[in-house]
Amino acid sequence: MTPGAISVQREDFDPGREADALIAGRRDVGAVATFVGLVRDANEGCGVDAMTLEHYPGMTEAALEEIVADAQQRWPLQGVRVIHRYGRLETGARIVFVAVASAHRGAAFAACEFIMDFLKTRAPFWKKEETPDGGRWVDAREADDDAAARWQKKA
Amino acid sequence: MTPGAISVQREDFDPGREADALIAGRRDVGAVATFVGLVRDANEGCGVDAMTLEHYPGMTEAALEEIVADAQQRWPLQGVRVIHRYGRLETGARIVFVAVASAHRGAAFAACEFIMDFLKTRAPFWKKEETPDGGRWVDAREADDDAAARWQKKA
Amino acid sequence: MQVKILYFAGLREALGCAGETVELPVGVGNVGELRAFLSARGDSWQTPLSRGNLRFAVNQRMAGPESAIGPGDEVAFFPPVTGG
Amino acid sequence: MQVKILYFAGLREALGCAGETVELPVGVGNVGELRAFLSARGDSWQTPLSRGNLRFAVNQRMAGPESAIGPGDEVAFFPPVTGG
Repeated sequence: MTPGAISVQREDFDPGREADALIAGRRDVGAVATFVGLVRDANEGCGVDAMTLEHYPGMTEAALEEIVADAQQRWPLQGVRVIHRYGRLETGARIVFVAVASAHRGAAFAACEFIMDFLKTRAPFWKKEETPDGGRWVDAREADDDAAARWQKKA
Repeated sequence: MTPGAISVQREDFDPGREADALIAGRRDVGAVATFVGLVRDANEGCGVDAMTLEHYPGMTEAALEEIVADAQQRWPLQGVRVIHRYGRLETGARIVFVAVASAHRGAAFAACEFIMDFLKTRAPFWKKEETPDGGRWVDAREADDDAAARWQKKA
Repeated sequence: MQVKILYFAGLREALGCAGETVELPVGVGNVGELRAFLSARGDSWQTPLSRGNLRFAVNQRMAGPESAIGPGDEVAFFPPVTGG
Repeated sequence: MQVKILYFAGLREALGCAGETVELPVGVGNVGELRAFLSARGDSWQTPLSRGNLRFAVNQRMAGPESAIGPGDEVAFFPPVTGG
């Protein structure tokens, strides 16, 4: 994994610039798949004004590095970039960015989704939503466990 | 489908700006998946300096619109953007861009990959590579037909 | 009846022709029959048009050999697509 | 032996505690035993720590109730993660 592949930060990021940096000066990349996760204004029918993301400094980076290393073992990847923000984020704000470069699109798509699925279930982040009725910790979704589990079957 | 969702053009495009435009002013989008296809400097072991993309004006746009409409029927999407270039493109150049916005990541990833798979098998574009030994039309890949076919099974 | 015919990519190069408007004889009513009609022009048409993986479109929609063609239609012949 | 314990998110709020350094008695050698030891402090510890979906990490790696802990280890308790 190239240094700088993973960032855990308060600051916003520029998805276009990050994706460009991943392929700068290269002519062997055929496919770049990216994902951006954003704070939505509704979650299960209740309005959300903002959220605060808590994380576990140290473990967060280690968990993300392990997920990226797993992806690199499964697919022939030419570059990976993961950024996850923490702190208070208003609706519409970017939370997470994953970009994967590969020679072919199948590997790029699969690895990008794989990283997101495991990030959702293995990386120690917790969301607390601000609603008109107060703060509320977001419950883990069973669908996220299912999404991660399907990669096991394909292994 | 929103107007301007599909562009077939000679000019390059800015993936970051296009993805931003898709979600501008919205707070209900939770996920944006994007794909960029690039001209690689190698294809089946032979060096490629550049390629020329021929297309079928009129049918190209109609085919892309149909693919996007199919994706919108299958998944709850909040925005789709497809750009495909034609003409002469050097190695490292962007060829194609697909971006999909949705409330949840599963739909965004699936629709983005679905659109690419059908674009590869249904949209009338043809690549001719320039190699040190002359021009060579790219053969269709069976893997692309397989990629498109798997969506049928899931229907 | 008259139809507009278009040829693309490697097929266009092999035929040395990007398109033409043709008056069809009675008995040529679908894509397969049009293909046979054009192939009968001689070897330089027969060979490129006999490729097994040839694709067709009628009025800019993917079509098959059985697809009907009518007056004024636009019919296209081309190799499998390779964009993206 | 002494270990460092961390609590995160809803569990941190329920316990009113982000972390502590604890001297463990003999017999507390894995995560499950540490959980039981902390729960024995009283209802305000027992209730939050009895949640069925509680997750654990030892030295910043995901762990289970059977995972061994040793002197100087960092043990974390937290709810299922919800980032991304």
